[in-house]
Amino acid sequence: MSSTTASTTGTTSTWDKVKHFLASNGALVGLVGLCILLFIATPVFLTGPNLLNVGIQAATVAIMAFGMTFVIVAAGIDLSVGSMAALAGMVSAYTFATSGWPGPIALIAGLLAGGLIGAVNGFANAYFRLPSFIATLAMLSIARGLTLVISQGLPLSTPESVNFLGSSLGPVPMPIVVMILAGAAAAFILRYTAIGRSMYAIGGNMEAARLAGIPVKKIQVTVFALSGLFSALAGMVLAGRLNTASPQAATGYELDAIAAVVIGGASLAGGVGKITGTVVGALLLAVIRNGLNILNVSSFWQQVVIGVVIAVAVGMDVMRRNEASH
Amino acid sequence: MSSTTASTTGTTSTWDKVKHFLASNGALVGLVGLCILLFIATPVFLTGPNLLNVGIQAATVAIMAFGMTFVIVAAGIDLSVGSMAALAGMVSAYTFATSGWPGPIALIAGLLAGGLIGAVNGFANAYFRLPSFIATLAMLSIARGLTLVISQGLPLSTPESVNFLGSSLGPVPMPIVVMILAGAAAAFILRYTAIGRSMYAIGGNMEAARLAGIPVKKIQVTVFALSGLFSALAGMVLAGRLNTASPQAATGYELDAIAAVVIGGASLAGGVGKITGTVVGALLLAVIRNGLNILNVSSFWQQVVIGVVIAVAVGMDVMRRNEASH
Amino acid sequence: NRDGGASGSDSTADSKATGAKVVLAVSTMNNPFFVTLRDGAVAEAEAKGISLDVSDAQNDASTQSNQLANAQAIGAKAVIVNPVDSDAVVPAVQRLVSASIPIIAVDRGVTGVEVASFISSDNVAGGRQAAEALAKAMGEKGKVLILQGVPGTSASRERGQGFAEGIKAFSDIQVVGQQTANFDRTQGLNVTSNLMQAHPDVTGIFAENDEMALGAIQALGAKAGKDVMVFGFDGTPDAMEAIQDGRMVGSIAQEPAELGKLAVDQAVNAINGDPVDETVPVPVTTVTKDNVAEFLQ
Amino acid sequence: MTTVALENVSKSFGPVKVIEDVSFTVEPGTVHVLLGENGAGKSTLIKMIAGIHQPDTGRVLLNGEPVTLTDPRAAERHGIATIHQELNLVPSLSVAENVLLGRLPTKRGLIDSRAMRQQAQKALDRIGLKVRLDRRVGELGIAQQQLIEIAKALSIDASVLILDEPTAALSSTETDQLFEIMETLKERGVAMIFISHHLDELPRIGDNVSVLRDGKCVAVVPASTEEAELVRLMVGRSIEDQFPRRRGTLGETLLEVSDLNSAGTLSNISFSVRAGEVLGIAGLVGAGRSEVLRAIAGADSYDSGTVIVDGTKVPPGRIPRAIAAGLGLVPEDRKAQGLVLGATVAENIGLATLFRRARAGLADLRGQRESAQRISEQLRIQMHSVDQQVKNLSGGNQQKVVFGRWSLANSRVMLLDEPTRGVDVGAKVEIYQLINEVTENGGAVVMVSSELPEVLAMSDRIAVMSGGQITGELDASTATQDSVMTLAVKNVDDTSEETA
Ligand SMILES: Nc1ncnc2c1ncn2[C@@H]1O[C@H](COP(=O)(O)OP(=O)(O)OP(=O)(O)O)[C@@H](O)[C@H]1O
Ligand SMILES: Nc1ncnc2c1ncn2[C@@H]1O[C@H](COP(=O)(O)OP(=O)(O)OP(=O)(O)O)[C@@H](O)[C@H]1O
Ligand SMILES: [Mg+2]
Ligand SMILES: [Mg+2]
Repeated sequence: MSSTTASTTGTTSTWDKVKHFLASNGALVGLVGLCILLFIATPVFLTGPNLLNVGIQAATVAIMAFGMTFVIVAAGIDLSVGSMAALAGMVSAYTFATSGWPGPIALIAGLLAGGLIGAVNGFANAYFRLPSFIATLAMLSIARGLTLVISQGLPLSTPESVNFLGSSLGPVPMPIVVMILAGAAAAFILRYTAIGRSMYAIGGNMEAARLAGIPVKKIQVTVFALSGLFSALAGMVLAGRLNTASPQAATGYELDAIAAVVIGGASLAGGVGKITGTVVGALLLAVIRNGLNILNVSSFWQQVVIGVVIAVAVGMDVMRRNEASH
Repeated sequence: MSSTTASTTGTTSTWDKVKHFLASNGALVGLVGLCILLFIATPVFLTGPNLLNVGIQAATVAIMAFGMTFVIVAAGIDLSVGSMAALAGMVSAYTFATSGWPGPIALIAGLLAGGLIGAVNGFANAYFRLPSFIATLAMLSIARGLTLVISQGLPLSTPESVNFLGSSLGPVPMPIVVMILAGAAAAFILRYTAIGRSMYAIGGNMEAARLAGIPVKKIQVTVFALSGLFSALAGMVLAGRLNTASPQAATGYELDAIAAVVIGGASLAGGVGKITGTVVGALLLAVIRNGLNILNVSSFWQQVVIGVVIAVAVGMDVMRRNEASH
Repeated sequence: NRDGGASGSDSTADSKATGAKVVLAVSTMNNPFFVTLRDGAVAEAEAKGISLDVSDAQNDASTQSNQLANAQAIGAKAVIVNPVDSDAVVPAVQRLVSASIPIIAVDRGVTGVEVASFISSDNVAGGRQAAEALAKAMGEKGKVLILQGVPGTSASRERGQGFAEGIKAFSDIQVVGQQTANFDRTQGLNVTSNLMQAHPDVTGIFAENDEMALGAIQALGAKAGKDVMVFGFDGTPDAMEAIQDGRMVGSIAQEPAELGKLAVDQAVNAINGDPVDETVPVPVTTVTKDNVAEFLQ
Repeated sequence: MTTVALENVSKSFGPVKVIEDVSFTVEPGTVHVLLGENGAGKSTLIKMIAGIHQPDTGRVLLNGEPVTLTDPRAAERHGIATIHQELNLVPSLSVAENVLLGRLPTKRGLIDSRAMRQQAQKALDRIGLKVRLDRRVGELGIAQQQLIEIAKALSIDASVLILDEPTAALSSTETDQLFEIMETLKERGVAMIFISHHLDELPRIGDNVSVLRDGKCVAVVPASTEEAELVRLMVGRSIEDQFPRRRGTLGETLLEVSDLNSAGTLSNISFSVRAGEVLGIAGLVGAGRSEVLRAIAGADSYDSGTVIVDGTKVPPGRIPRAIAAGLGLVPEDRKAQGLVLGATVAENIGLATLFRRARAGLADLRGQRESAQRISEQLRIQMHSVDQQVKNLSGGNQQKVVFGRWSLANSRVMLLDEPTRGVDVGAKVEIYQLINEVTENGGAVVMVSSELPEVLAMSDRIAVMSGGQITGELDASTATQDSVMTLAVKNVDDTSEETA
C-alpha cells in the first residue's frame, strides 16, 4: 500500500475522503437511498419546490437537534427542548404584546429565556447532580406549564422580527437559511473551540476530563444553555412560520430531536456525534414524512412505515460500520 | 464497634436494616414527605378510598415500569411501552370481536402480542445492534400504527376477562392486585433467577459478562420481551378499567415509566435498579397528580408543580446519597 | 397549465372535478370525532369521483403547515383544512390562497383569511347549550366539575368559554373544580376519581369531550346518571350508547360526518367553478335521552 | 525547582482510615519511591498532592509553603503533573487531543490545530511512541495507551512529576525508555514520586523509598536496599521464593491450537499445551498475544484454524462453548473485561457458573455465596465479606476474583493475560501458587506476560510472538532474556504504525 505511485495516491486520497465522509455519515446512505426510492415512486418528490418544502420542514427539528448534539456528545440528554422552544416563542410574543418593546428586543428576550432555562437544566445536572434525564424531564413539564401560564392558554401573535425567521426572502426560505447558519455555528463550536472539544472529552470519559483540569461542571451548564438557546431559535422559526406563538407548539419534539442526533451517528453513551450527521438525521425524518404525505399513505400506516424506515436506515448504518471494522 | 454487647447489636441490626432500606429506597423519603405535606394541605388525601385511588392510578405505569426496570438494569431503554400496551389491549378486543375466541384466549393473545413485539425490539437491539433507543423509538411508532390499523382509529369493547383486570373484587381493586402480583413476579425474576442476575451483570459490564460466558444476546431479547409482556399486562389493566381498548391509550406513558424507574434509584447507565424503587417512583408520580387534582391547582400551574416536585424528590435522594458516601 | 391537464377528457356536469386531487388536512385522527369527519368526507369523495388525500397533523400546528405545503407540491386542486390552530394555520393557508387554490375550512376557521368556504359547528354555542342542558338535568342547583381538554387547544378554550358563559345564568350552580384530563379517556377516569375524593357532593360533570366524559362515568360507576350527571361534547358513538343507557345525560353532537361531506361538496363546487357558500353552519345538537334514538344507527 | 513534602497527613473514607500520619519530602532532582502492598494507600497518598483528595489532617508543602490543592487544575498550576494508575484517556478522541487534554493550544479562542499537532508530536517523540496523531485512542492497545498517558504528563512542563505504576502495562523496552526520560528530568531538577510493584526497578531509578503498610509509613530506606529486605518491610514477612514454580509430570494434551489465522492480527498460530504444563507467551507490546488468547477463548472470531480442548473442538467466537470445554480466560484489563465492578465478590465469582448451576431457572444464590466463600478462602482473597462490591478490593484481590471464577467453573485450561499486572509482590506469589495448583490438579496454563523474569521462571515452555506470528518456541529451563528478545524482535517489519 505504501508502494502506490504519487498520482494514484492523489486520486485515492480524494476517493478516500469521499469514502471516509460516507463512512462517518452513515445515515447519508440511507437518506440518499430513500430519496431515490421516493423519486421513483413519485416524480413530484424531486421538484425544487418540494425539496425546499422538505428543507423548511426539517429546519425546526434540525435546529433543536444541533443543541441536542452538544448535550448527547457530552453524555447527557435533553427532554425539554420542545417545551423550551414553545416557551421562547411565547416570551417573545408576550413581551412584544405587553411591554411594547420593539420586535427585535422581544426576539432576543425569547432567545435569552431559552438559554436561561437551559442553563437551569445544566445547573441542576452539574451542581445538584440530578441525572440529566430527570432534570430535563422536570423542565419539560415546568417550561410547558410556564408557557401556558404566560399565555393563559391562548395563542399570541408574534412580532415581525420573529415572523421574518419563518418567512421567505424572495425564493429563499428563511428557515433553511437559519438552519444552515445555526448548523455552521454548532459545527464550528464542536470542532474548533476548546469548549466544543471538551464536550467530547466529558462525554467520552468524564473522570479523565476532570483530572485533566477541564472545568466539567461549567461546561455542562454551557452545554445545556446552548441546547436551550438553539431550542429557542427553533421555537422562533416555528412561531415565525405560523406568525403565532402557540402554547402547544413543539409538543413531543424531544423524541424527534434525539432521533435526528442518534440517526446521525451519535451515541447516547456520549463522546461521539457530529453536526453533519444530525443534519442528515433531521432531513431523513422530514423526507420520510414528506414522502408518505405525497404518496398519500394512510395516516395509520404512516406511523408503521416511519418506524420501519427509521429502523432500517439506522440498521444499514450499523451494519456498514460493523463491516468496515472487520 | 465490634465491642458492642449482644443486645445492642440486636437492636442496631434492626435499625440498621431500616436505615439500609431507606438508604437504598431513597425516593421513599420523598414519597413519605410528599404524603405528609398533602395530608396537611387536605385531610381528604389520607382517606382509604383516596389511597386506593392513588394505587389504582399508579398501577398501569407501575406495571409497565416493572418491565422497564429489567431493560434499564440491563443498560437499555424502551420507548415503545405505551404503544405496546395499546396494541395488546387492541389485539385482545379485536380477536374477541372478530374471531369469536373466548375472552381469556383473547386476553392471552394480547399478552403474547406484547411479548412478541418486545422480542422484536430485543432482536433488533441484540442481533442487528440497533441502539435500543432507536429500535424502540421505531417500535413506538410501528406498534401505534398497527393499533390504529387494527382498530381503524375507533375504540373497541374489551372482553369480560380483560375488564375483570380493571374492576374491583368487592372492595379490592384488581389493578392494585395485578400490580402487586406483577411486582412480586418482577422482583422475583430480578433477584432469584439466573436471567435476572445476569441482567445486572450485562448492565454493569457487558464485556465482562460476555467473556464470562453469559449469553448476552439471548438475555437482551428476553429483557425486551419481558418489557413487552409487562406493558401488555399494563395495557390490559388500562383497557379493563375503561372496558374499552382505545387506539390512543397510554400515549406518552414511556416517559412516565422511565421516570418511575429512575426516580426509584436506577441508573440509565445500567447495572442498578430495584423493583421496590420502581414502585415508589410510580406511586410518587401518582400521588403528585392526585394531590394536585384534589387541591384543584390550575391546569396551567399543574405542569410547573409536577416538574418541580419530580426534581426536588430526586434531588433530595441524590443529596442524601452523596452525604452518605462522605 | 394545471387546469388544462384535468379538463378535456370528460364533459359531464362534474367534469372538472372528476379525478381531481383534493387534500383533506385533518388536525388529528386520535379522536373518533375526526375519524368520523374523515369517513364522511371519504364517502362523499367516492360518490363524487374525486381523489381525496387525507393527512393527519397529529395535533401539531407546524406539521399541519408542512402538510399544506406538501398539498401544493402534489398539485391539489382544492384543500380542505381542519386547522389544529386557527391562528397558526394562517401563513400556510395564505400561501395556498395566493397560489389560487381554493380553501375550505372545516370545524375550525382560519383567522383573518377569506377562505372559499367555512363549514363549522360553533364550539362556543355548543358549550352554552351544554351548560343549559346539564343545569336542567341537575335541577338547576348543585356543584359541578369541569374536565378540561389539552390546555391551550382551541376546542378546550371555546367549549370551556361557552360553558362558563352558560352556567353563569344558574346562580345555584357552583363550579367547584376544573382540571385537565387532556381529552383522554383514562385521564378522565383518573382525574374524576381524584376530584370526587375532594368533592364527594358534586352532582354534575361537564367534560370538554366525550372521551373524558366516558372516563368520568367509568369513575363514577353506579353513581353515573343517578347521583352525578355527566355531560360530554362531540356525540361519538360510544357516548350515544352511554346516553341511551342513562349513564351520561347528554352530549353536544356535531355530526362530524356531515361536516366532512359538506366540505367535499364545497370543494367540488369550487373546482367546477360553481357557486360556493361562504359559510355553511352545521347545527350542533344537544343530545339527551329524549332524542338519542335519532343519532343511533 | 520545587521541593514537595507531606507533613503528617491522614485521610479516611467514611469510617475507614486509609492514610495515617504519613510524612515525606522529595527534593528536586530525586525520585522518591512509594512501596507497599495493594491497598496500602499509595495512590491515595499521591492523590493528595495531585489535588484529587484533600488530607483530613496534616499539610501539603511546596518549597516549605503550605498549599491547598482543591482540584487537579490547582495542582497543575503549581507545576505538579500526575500519571495516574488508572488510564485517564478519552477513547473517542485522537491521540493528539488526548496528549493535550484540557490544555489544547488556542488562538483567539479557537483550537490551533497546527500547534496542537506539533506539541503532541513532540511529546510522543520524547517517549519514542510511534502512532499516528489522528488515531482514536480507543483503537490502541493498553500499552500504547499507557505510553500516551505518560506523554500527556510529560508534555506539562512540571517541576513535580508523580508516576503511579507507569510501568505496569509496559514491557522492558518501553520501561527503559521511560527511565531514560526520568534521568533527564532528574538532571533538570524535577522532583518525582514513583510507584511500582517491580522491585527490580527501584535501584535503577529511585533514590529513597517510603514503605507503606496499612496506610502507615513503616520505613524510609535508600533505593539500593536489598529486595528481600524491601519485601520484608512491605509485607511484614520474608518471601523466600519470588517465583515458586513447582513442575510436575506432564499428562495428555489438553489444548491444541492449529493454524489459527485472523486477517490483520494473527497468522498460522499453532501450539499445544499438556496437562500439568505452563506455556508462556512472550513478545513485545502489540505482538498479538492478547489476540491469540481471545481467539482461543471465543472472545473474537477468527478466519481459519482449529482449537481443540480436551478432545472437544471449540468453534470460533462461541464463548459459552469454550467455557463448557474447560477454557477460562483471565483478560488483560480486569476492570474493563474481567469484572462487574458494581457487583459483589460472590456474584463475580459465580458469573461463569450462573446458568450452569441454576435449577429451574433459579440462580443458586446460596450455593454461589458458599462457593465464593470457600474459594475466596482458598485463594486468600482479602475482603470484609463476599457481599462486598469488587470495586472496593485492591488490584491483586480483584485479579484473584477473576481466577476464582474459573476455579469454580472447574476450568482445566487457564488462559492468563498479564495475570500479575499491577499486583504486589506478596499477591503475585499467591497468584503463582494458584498457577501451580492448576497444573498440579491436571490442568494446563497459557500465560501471556510482558515481564520476562516471570515468563522465564513460571513457564515450562515459552512461545515468542512477533507481528502476529509465533517466531519460535523455547524450553524455559534453557531460555534466557536474550534468547527470548531475539525472537521477539524477529521479522518485525511492522509498518502499520507510521508516524504522521
Ligand atoms: N474513594 C475511596 N472511597 C473509599 N475507599 C477508598 C477510596 N479510594 C481508595 N480507597 C481504599 O483505600 C485503600 C488504599 O487504596 P489505594 O488505591 O491508595 O491503594 P494502593 O496502595 O494504591 O494499592 P494498589 O497497589 O493496588 O494500587 C484501599 O483499601 C481502597 O479500597
Ligand atoms: N480494538 C482494536 N482496534 C484496532 N487495533 C487494535 C485493537 N486492539 C488491538 N489492536 C492492535 O492489534 C495489535 C495487537 O494487540 P495485542 O493487544 O494483541 O498485543 P499484545 O501482544 O497482547 O500486547 P499488549 O502487551 O499491548 O497486550 C496491536 O497493534 C494493537 O494496537
Ligand atoms: Mg494504587
Ligand atoms: Mg495484550
